Amino acid sequence: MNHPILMATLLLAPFVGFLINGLRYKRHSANLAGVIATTAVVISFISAILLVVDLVGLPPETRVISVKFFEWISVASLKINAGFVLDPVSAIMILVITGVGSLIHLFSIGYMHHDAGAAKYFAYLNLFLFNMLILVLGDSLPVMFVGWEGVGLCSYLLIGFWFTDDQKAAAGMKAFVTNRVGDAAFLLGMFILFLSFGTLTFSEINQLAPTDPTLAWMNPVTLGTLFLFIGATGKSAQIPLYVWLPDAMAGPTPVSALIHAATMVTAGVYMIVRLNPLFLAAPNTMMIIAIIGALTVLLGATIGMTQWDIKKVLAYSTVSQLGYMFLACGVGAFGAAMFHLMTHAFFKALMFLGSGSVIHAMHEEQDIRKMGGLKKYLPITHWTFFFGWVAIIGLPPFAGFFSKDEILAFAFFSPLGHEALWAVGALGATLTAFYMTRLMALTFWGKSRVPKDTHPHESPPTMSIPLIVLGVLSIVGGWIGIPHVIGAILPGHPENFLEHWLHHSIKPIPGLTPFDVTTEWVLMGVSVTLAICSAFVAYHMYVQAPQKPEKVAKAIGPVYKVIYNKYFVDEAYFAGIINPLVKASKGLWYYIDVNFIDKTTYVISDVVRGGGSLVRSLQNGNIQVYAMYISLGLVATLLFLLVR
Amino acid sequence: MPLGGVLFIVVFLIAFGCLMLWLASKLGTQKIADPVKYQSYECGIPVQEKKDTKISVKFYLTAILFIIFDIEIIFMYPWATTFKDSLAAGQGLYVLLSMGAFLLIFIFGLFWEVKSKALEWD
Amino acid sequence: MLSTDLFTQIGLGHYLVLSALLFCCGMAGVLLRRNAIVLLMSIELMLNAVNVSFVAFSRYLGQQEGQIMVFFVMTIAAAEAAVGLALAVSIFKRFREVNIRYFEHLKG
Amino acid sequence: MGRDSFEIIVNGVKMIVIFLMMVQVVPILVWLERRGSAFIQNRFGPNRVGPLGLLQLLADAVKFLTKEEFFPEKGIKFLYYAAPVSALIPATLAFLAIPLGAPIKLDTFEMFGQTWGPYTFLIQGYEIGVGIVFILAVSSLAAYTILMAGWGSGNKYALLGALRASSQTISYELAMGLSIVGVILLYGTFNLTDMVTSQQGPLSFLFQGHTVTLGWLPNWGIFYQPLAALIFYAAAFAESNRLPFDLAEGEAELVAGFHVEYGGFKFNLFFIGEYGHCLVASALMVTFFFGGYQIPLITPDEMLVHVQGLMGAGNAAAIVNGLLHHVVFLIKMAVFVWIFIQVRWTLPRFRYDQLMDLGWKTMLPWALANTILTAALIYVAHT
Amino acid sequence: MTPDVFLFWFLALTTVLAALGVIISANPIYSVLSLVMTMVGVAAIFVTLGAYFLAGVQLIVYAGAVLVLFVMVLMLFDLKHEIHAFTRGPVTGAIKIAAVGLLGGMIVGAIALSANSLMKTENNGIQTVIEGDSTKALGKLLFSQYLFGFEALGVLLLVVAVGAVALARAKGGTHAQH
Repeated sequence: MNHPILMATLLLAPFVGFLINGLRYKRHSANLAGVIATTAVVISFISAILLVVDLVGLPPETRVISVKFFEWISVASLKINAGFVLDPVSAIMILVITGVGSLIHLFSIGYMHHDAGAAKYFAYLNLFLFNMLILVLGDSLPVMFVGWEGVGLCSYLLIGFWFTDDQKAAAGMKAFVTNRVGDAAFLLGMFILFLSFGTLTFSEINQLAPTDPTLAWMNPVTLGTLFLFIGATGKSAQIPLYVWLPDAMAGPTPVSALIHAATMVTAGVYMIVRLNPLFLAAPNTMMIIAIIGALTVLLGATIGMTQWDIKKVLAYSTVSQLGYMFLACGVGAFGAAMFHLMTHAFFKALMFLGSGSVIHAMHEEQDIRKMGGLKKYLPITHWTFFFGWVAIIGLPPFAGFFSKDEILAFAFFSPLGHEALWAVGALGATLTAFYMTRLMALTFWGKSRVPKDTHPHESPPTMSIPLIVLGVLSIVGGWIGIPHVIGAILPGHPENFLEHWLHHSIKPIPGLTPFDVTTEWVLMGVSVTLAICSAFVAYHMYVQAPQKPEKVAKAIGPVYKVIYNKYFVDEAYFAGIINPLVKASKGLWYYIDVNFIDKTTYVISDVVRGGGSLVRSLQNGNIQVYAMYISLGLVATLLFLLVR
Repeated sequence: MPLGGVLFIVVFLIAFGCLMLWLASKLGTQKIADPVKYQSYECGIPVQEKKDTKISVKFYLTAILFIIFDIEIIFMYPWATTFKDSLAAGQGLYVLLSMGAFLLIFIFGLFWEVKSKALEWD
Repeated sequence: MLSTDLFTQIGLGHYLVLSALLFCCGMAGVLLRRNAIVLLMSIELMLNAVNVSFVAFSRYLGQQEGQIMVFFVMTIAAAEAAVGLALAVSIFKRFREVNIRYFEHLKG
Repeated sequence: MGRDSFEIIVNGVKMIVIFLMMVQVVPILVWLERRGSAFIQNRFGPNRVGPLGLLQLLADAVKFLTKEEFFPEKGIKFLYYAAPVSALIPATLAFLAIPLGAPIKLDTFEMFGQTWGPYTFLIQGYEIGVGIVFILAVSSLAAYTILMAGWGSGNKYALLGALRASSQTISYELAMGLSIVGVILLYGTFNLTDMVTSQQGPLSFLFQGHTVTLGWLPNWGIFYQPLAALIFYAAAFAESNRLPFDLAEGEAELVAGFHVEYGGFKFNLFFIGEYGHCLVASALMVTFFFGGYQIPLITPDEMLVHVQGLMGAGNAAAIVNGLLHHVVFLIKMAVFVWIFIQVRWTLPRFRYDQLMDLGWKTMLPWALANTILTAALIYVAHT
Repeated sequence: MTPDVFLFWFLALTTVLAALGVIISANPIYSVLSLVMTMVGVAAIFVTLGAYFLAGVQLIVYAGAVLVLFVMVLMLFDLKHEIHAFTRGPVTGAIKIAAVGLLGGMIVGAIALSANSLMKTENNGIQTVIEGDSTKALGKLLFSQYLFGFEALGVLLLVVAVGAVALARAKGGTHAQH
């Protein structure tokens, strides 16, 4: 097949869907819009599969399909093409995006069928996919940035989808503004890279990246990667810019699943993986990424333990899981990061959709204190959610186990890693097991606390089919990256397929020695045991002895309060950044703008107006007088020419 | 030189016309003064004294459209003379198509005028 | 010198002077007349003056481009006259008069 | 007396002769029209003055000259008198540009004690390279005569008639101009003489590299451009403001159109102008579509050989040959003039809106279609 | 004085006088008729310059079409003698006349001053003057190098046709009385 045509189909199918639904959003019914949008994405998915099949057919060394559509910007030495490139890394991404995207579109048909603005919703969703694909496939930073900004816009639009609610509109704004900070850093990083490398194309940057790492801080590579990483923290909700993600749960639940769990938030991780040779050349940045990632794991997990809103719990869990990916990036395990990105996309999308199903069943109730015992009402949702749960807490042989343990192993063994990082990761896994079990327990198990006037019911097939598919993927998704130690004892010795696949796209960590098999088994056992124990504790606390949690909370009172209030980060931001900024702006407005600039312009305009009223008498509207001026001008010109 | 011939015949014609008019006025019968005779001829009824003669805007609209279409037709003349030469030079299709584009605009204009009822006389 | 050739041989200078005189006549009309239609006619006169010099240059410099330009100028002049007169008719319908000062009302 | 002056005088005399011939044809036409219409309408027509009423013309001329000089009190003097004087100019100028006979090639001859020639004498007022354009240009000036007359009479019927007439003229000028495009495409020239010479001999044309010849048909334009001929002739009717297109005169509503206030010889001048237009239109029909002055299937040169066979070589033969072709031209023209008359007395009038519709919505599109078709056919035939 | 020179002077004189008539006559009808005379004169001057086809076009387009329109519009308006044919204002009037006079004087002066060089170009140019069928050359140029301008003019004419009809039909935009 023709690659440019396939690529164009892949990219433009969602865009066409966006146009169809977006231009006629008042006419299309929810179902029609949903079918159109889903068809568009499925077309995209099919072309993605065809493209990836072609990609597999290429020899591993040159496994790249690049397509250049037209020259976009050409200024002096800056030449940017509207070029797109498909390599093993982006292949994983487009499959995840279009595949999970199709499922979520399908789910949305059922979820949004009662909403008046469904066509608009589907239009936004399609636009999002279009931008996400541009982000993923773009062959240079500016092209990626187009998608980067585009997904930001769609995220804003979809978080504030029910904009008549002030809080939800504000949540959208928060996401947008927070992302702006990151985007500014991203742009700065881009400028620095262009200054030092003279190009913005990924392949060229990666080729030009210095091979020996530099430890200097004020080095363009370090600074550039650092700024890019700050950009990534904005989009991927890491400390310190994670605050928007929990609020983003104001949007429709499938949006949370698609944008704020599976795809957009992983953009930062993806960007770092894309530029992995460059980041490897900046160990300082890598260290910061690892530390930030580890901290975010803990932060997300702890806050997640205390939340009562089913979506908030999942949101903090997402923050925490994204922390794992950054931790992986930070220790140089880019393949592991991609692996976790993929498995996370499966199980977190599954859980979000499951929560959507629950919320749908509970008539828009999100507080888990008012749920419980939903197992018997929502069997499909429960069982699929159950597989998501086992995947995320890292029980072998489910998806999360393989990816998380690979990250932990790298954190331990990698020369860029540290035992402390492994410890934090393992602690995070323990906490994850706790809060996820808590969520399961409070929602599905135990006694029903459902208010009498709500009658939970199982969702329609359009919603349950995606759940089932994702549930299966959550089970088997991890099997493409089975670590060597486990592969060695399994019958048939399955090899680590993912590692092979990414082999040529990802630079190996310098100085990495083969893992010590015994240590690896021990580490694996420790983390799995911790997780299982923690899950049992949680099960005990929330199912068998429901009064215990309160006691524990009281016992650790102040700590609990701090965590429950999300470490007062929002408040701190308000006090430390936003309020001073607002005050300073007001001061600037009053003293500089009103009293100085405005007055100056008034003086200027008064002078001009005075002069104008003098000159106005010349311009009396009589064209013949104008013609006279023209002829006088002619006379003057001729006179000048003659006298000269 | 044709120009001289044209000028000559024009001068001759004017002279001829003037001469004839002069002859006619000399040979004509004597005038019989009668004020009614010199009034405008309006079939015998008393002359209507109206300040503004209402003339339909259509006349002048026709003239405007005439100008425009006339110029477009004039543009075809040099094309028509050179068409066979261009054919011989092997540029036939190019010249045919370039005039085709022009004619398309022409036809569209004509069609629009007919459609917009600018050419209707009531 | 021009004076010796003035009545013996016609050259480019003759046509250019003629063109200049016609142009000045047209300009005087534009500047001095009050009737909008006479104004339009004066503009046509100026355009014609320019055409004369175009053709004269085309002839004496041996280039056909001048004639092409004249062709274009004629077309545009005719288009201008058509639209100008349409405007004049509109003005006349409104004010029953085509004095140029009524065209000042078009401002603002 | 230099040769230049002689040639100038000869040419001047020639032009005046052609003009006078044209003027003299008019009374004959008037007689023909009156007799013809009488014949069509089962009447006698003028038959008292002279044999067959032929001297009626003379009587009319005398009557015109002796009518009372008249000037309407509301008229504008200059325009009122300028209009009839200028009425003759367009038709005459156009007529003089049409080749009326084969050029007479004279060898050297003795006259006034000097040797003259060799000399080519055109039976044509002046040969103009851009003949068609010239004719269209001068006939477009005819509108002023009408407008001056209408405005100068100070009569609202005259004014309305003038407006109608000029509107009608310009409307049909489009169809006429566009039908001529087909003719120009066919001949590839503006020159009328070249057109006539390219119609000589039997019908033969090039098609896809093969020469197709039909020996029994003359190579006339009518066989290539029948539609153009039809449109051209119809438009010529309208341009000369004759029935069935005489809306400008419209006796019922406009009395007599733009010349309602004219009488005597002034009216006669308009009359001559109108007939002049008929003559020009007929002459152009002949030139464009019917081989001009040529005898069908025989070229003028071949004819010259025949004539020389009868009379022996010499200037006399050349002159006879030229005049012979001139007569042929006149005969052909007479046919079309007669059609003018016949149509006038057989067809009813149009209504004004029908007239405009015919011009703009029927003839213009058809002329356009003819142009496109001609270009396409020429393209197909030559590739 | 050869016939060429005589013709030029005759035509130039007629044309300039007619042009003066355009701006001097108080009755717009006479202005138009003078303008017709000017156009005919200009066409004749084109003929003396060898531009036969342009002369014909000049007559057809200007004399035969544009000025007929002028006459018709004047008849439509029925404007007879104008009492105030010229603009008022002695100062601006004086400036205007002075401007025109200066401009004319300077152009003529400039041409007179550069007469020698003009004669030279004439001598250079006279060999390259295209004496043959200039219409065909015109057509070929028009359909090769100036094709875009030609097509653009087609569009312009279309726009003018639409615009003029719309204007003529307008009942009078924002200043409408009714």
